[in-house]
Amino acid sequence: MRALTYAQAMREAFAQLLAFDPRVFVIGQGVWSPWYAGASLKELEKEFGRDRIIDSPVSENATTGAAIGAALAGMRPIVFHPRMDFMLLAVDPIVNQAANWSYIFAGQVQVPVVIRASINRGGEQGAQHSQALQALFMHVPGLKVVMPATAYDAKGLLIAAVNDGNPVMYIDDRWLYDEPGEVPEEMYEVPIGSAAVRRMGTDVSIVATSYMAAQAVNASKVLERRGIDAEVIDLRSVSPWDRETVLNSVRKTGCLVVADAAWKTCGVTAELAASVAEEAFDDLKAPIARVCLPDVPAPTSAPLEKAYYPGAEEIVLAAERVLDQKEKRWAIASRSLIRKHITAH
Amino acid sequence: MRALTYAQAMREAFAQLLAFDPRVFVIGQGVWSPWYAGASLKELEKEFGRDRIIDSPVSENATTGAAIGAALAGMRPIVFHPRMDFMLLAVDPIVNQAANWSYIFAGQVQVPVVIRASINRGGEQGAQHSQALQALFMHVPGLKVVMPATAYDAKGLLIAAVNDGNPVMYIDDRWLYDEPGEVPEEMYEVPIGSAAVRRMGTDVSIVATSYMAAQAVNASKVLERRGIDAEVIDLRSVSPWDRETVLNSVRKTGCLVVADAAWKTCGVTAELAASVAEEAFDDLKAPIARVCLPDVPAPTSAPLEKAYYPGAEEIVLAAERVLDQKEKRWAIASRSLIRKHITAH
Amino acid sequence: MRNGSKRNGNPQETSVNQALLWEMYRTMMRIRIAEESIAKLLESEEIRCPTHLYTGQEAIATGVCAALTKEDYIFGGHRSHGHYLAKGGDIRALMAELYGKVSGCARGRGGSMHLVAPEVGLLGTVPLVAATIPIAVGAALACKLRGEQRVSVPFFGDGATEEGHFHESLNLAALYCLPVIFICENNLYSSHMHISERRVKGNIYQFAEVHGIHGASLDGNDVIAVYQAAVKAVDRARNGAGPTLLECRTYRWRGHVGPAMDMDVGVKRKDELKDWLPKDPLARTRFQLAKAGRPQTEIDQLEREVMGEVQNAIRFARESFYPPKNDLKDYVFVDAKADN
Amino acid sequence: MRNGSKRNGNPQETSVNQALLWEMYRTMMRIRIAEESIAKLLESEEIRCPTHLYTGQEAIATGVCAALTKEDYIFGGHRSHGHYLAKGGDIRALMAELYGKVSGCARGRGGSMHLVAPEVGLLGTVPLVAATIPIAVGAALACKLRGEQRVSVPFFGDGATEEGHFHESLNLAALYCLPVIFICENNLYSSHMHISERRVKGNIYQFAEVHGIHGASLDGNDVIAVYQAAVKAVDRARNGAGPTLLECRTYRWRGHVGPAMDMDVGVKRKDELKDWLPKDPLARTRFQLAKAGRPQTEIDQLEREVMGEVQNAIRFARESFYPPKNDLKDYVFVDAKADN
Ligand SMILES: Cc1ncc(C[n+]2csc(CCOP(=O)(O)OP(=O)(O)O)c2C)c(N)n1
Ligand SMILES: Cc1ncc(C[n+]2csc(CCOP(=O)(O)OP(=O)(O)O)c2C)c(N)n1
Ligand SMILES: [Mg+2]
Ligand SMILES: [Mg+2]
Repeated sequence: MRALTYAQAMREAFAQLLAFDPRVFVIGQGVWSPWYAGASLKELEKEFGRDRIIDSPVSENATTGAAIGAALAGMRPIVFHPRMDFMLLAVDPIVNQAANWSYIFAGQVQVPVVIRASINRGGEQGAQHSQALQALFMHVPGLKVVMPATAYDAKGLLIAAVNDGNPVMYIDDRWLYDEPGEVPEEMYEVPIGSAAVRRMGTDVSIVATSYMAAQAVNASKVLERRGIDAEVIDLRSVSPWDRETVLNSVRKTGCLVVADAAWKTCGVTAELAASVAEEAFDDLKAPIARVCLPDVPAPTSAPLEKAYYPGAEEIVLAAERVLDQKEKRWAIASRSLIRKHITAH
Repeated sequence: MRALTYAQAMREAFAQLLAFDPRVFVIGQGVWSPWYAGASLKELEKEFGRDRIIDSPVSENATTGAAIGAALAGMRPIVFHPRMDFMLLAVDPIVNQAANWSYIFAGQVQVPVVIRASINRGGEQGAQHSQALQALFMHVPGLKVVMPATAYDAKGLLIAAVNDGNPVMYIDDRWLYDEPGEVPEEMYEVPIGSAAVRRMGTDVSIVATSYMAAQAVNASKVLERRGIDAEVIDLRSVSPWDRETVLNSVRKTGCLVVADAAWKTCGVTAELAASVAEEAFDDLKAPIARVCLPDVPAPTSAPLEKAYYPGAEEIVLAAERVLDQKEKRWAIASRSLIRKHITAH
Repeated sequence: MRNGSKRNGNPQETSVNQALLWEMYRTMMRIRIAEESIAKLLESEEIRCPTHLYTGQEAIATGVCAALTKEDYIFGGHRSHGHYLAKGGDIRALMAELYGKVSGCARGRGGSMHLVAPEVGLLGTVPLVAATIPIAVGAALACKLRGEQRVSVPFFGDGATEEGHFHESLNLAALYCLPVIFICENNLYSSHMHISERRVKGNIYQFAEVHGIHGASLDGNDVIAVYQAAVKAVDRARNGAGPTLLECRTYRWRGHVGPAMDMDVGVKRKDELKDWLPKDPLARTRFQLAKAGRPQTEIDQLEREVMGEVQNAIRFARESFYPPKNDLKDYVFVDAKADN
Repeated sequence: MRNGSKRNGNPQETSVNQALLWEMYRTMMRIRIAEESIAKLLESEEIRCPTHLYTGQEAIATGVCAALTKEDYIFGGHRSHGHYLAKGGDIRALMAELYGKVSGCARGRGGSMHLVAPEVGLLGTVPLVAATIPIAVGAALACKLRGEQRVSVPFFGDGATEEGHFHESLNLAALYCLPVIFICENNLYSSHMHISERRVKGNIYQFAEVHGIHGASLDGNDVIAVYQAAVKAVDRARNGAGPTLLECRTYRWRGHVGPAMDMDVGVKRKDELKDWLPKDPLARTRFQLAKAGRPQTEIDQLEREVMGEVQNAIRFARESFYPPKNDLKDYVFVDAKADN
């Protein structure tokens, strides 16, 4: 199979959707410029015309609202926000309108809109140009939220999102744009709500989103060298998320690390940890570890940035910590069992 | 001591702050109208003039931004959003600006703004006039979030918020406006970040926010009649939240119910459950129960509304469920201990 | 609503013949009697959802929708019973929705502030002020991309022009030359606030000019004037000449929300209302009809007919069922795979 | 920046004497040399934060800030080195900030897009387009509530006028008659998009009129014209006559972001740039100074002085320390209890 980068895979999905479905069009800031979208939208406007690839004024609210309106009228628009930070100006159309419309009107009017937002951080950009806000949208019923971590999923989830018929937030990460991966030429869907097991393992489950899923794979290699057999799950969709795959894994390993390169409090890791602690209570052999950003805005200065962003190393440390905790409890439990045994005699 | 209602207590805090601190002013929609704010702002404009009590055009973004700007310039503004739903148009000034300004500029410019938003639901208002969105703001570093449940706290937390010197979201609930409570006449602060133990108990901890804290007190009375001794903690602040009080309680009871009348996924209850499951792992004797709204927008029709909102009854059921789970585990553990004992002989 | 399917860009006759005036009168009467009946049901608390009545503004929805076809899209806000009825929405489904019944146009999920009638082009009314303005622009964009002759019409109040996205929307519509007709119903109030407390100038229609689109201010209580302005705007839109902003000046007779006449949300405004009652759009049309020779008996007969229809609808609503509790979680998402 | 403390509402002399022109020339030169030096440091990747250069627009920040006092507030956006320097911000702290050093004006937390100098009234520049427009309106409201003579000035681009809150802000400022002067630097581009791809009409200043406030369009490369218009606006603001919107037409010489001259973010625009280079605001002022008799030697001397100052600042930045990693979590909140 061919290898494409993550960005190229997105571009292929766009091109195929545009070629295949006349209802699809793209609207947003920077869609005519490589600066905003990297290779992910490259020259689409040359191929499909500026009528269908619309680079918009700086009006996040109205462009998002317009995409929703076009969706209500039967189109399949994809809105593009080159940074999630800018999309905060469009929270009303997304959360009040798109998310509610189907429910309010009992499914009589559907909102088949895809809202693509990029996480674009690092490079000394600072607090207002770095945010990863998936949790805000995961909190809201009526929205689906996907976060591809591989080239294959970047393509397949975009196609699934457009075909879904509901409002889908498609969140990509600029740090992944150049990652290569095998990508089929034909159109295919990656089902929304299904996670992917990237590595099978028995010692500890590592469940991660987007960029952290890629880091988790790296982390598992380090862990392997240290004799730890990690299972790595790429969540792919955060809303809905694949409870079954995650719970089955935790039931097997008894240990869980959740990694999401976003804020901790009320974030994706909070929901996963809370749900797993509830549903796999008796299987957990140690407290769940959450690998996230600190609850601090993004700084600019390079050394502060370096301290700010977690990666494979933090996942490795978290996995080891969880396993230590398990050991410790195991030791205590055995000791007490032995003690009880002795007392019993 | 005098009894005031929750709304009257807020009004008293407003009036005292306005009288005491010339930097304080109020801006927002409906501040001249009882329709929007109930008794909570009653005739303030007559007492303090329309210069300091500013009823604004329908421009949530700019009025919130203006309050932030006035705060930067040394004032102590209180913005009023009569519904959280409308405030979604002001997420950019709140999340991108107010929350970040101190960090970005290393504390050289402070943002002493209070953003008051009301949860205003029920009464067949529907999906866009019902939301309780505290979790969105709890997720964001740089914002403090308080949610008074009593008249006493309604006054004390507002005063603390204005004096705090940082951006504070003050979230009240219309369902509490007529609740009476003892309120001192003088100005006083309720410290942000400290929970209140409303009832001491040993069987199960019930931690709740705002309206659900009031419901939790009712629930504890029902539970008491059924022989269950619940500890009720009113969280009061959700960001930061009082880890110590919550963890101490759970270490004592081993059982936890968290109640928040908002969506479940990535909500306040997710963070509390995740944190407690991590930090009090060995103390928990049963899975944590979360009492929330279903992950569904608010309907209008009265019978659907009734099915939608949880109250004391749901808390009671959750507490009983948790205790059942504990019993069950206790029974299994005892059996296995006996078995081991027998085997050992 | 205009008969016939969408037209092909030929300029439309703007003169109003008696048959059309009669039809518009009937529409206004349906709105008036529905609203006034609902007011009573609000007073008796038989209807309990927050309800914003359209009494006094009937000529605007009526005149505009008379210039549209069933295929055209409209959108509304919190005060949209009139838009729903004028576009041809089923009156029984409206009443049932107010009662929260499953036979309501939104199956009891929306109440007064969330109305829908996709079968006649009403894609939704929602109460976030100004929310449907960009949405209507997007529907117009859909029409343009598909090369249709359809137009898209958002109805909104003077208050909505204070929201930034109103301005963003004018710019998008102008820039992409979209078939959208912005109908601003300036009733002088946004809730309890008079327009002079919210704006320095009384010139909403001028936002059009500065964005390079057509704009006009007109008497919103004159159904003929509204119809004629709408027809011109629709013609321009269908002919690719882009958007129009019409500021229709009017007055709501009842309070901001609920049935109160003289006082609500903290404002007394009896005097102003006294000035506006004589400008009743229905009385004006009745006068024109009488002058044109329509016998009083027919006029009275129409009123009785409409009254019967409204009473029927209320009965239907009363007799309908509430949605079953088990439906609570339905429709959060549609299963749209099917129609791909 | 104008000398002296705030004035008491007496109309200010708008004629520009040579001393003032010389000072403004020095400010422009400082901005120019700083920006062009930064361009080189961006090319060599010694500075790595996203940086939007102000070269070509110097007359605007300079002319406006010359009409202000140190007490007046200003706010900026992503392209604000010029605003920072013109208002009197310390050049060494600017350079250190670009390097991410702890001696930077934001202690290395902000980089180029987040500058601050509260000691001279710059309360912050942030890169969310249009964000500081309502914020500046709020600072003006603070001034008014306190009965001060201070004014508040947001600097923003033509792109920012596409954001709804720009329009909301104009309305608030007009309604409350606030001492705010909106400075729109129309450089024809928003990133890669020419203004004709974003608006139908080229009339940003007309948004003032429709909101009932003063507005004017002027040559943003003419520092005297900018200064004179600013002085008038400041006088009106200080005298309670409310806000002004000035659209200053100009052109940025370098790309949207980074040091590129001819091509960035996907646009080639060599030809346009060729037309604008001769309109260099510095050359124009130099010509005026020479005509007024300022000897060339002094002009050259000033340039050398400024060059030295900028080199000094760069040295300072290079030699400064990075913030310690342990500081990462500081300043999320201020402990403001103290100053209550
Ligand atoms: C975004 C938003 N902000 C505030 C409100 C509260 N609100 C409901 S109706 C209304 C007045 C709107 O006035 P106008 O647009 O003139 O419509 P009218 O009520 O006069 O028909 C307001 C402010 C809201 N529903 N949505
Ligand atoms: C809210 C928001 N949307 C989009 C962007 C991306 N962006 C950064 S600069 C810019 C162009 C702004 O153009 P203009 O206001 O004319 O300023 P100029 O760059 O010309 O100085 C854009 C769109 C942003 N920073 N903030
Ligand atoms: Mg109105
Ligand atoms: Mg520009």
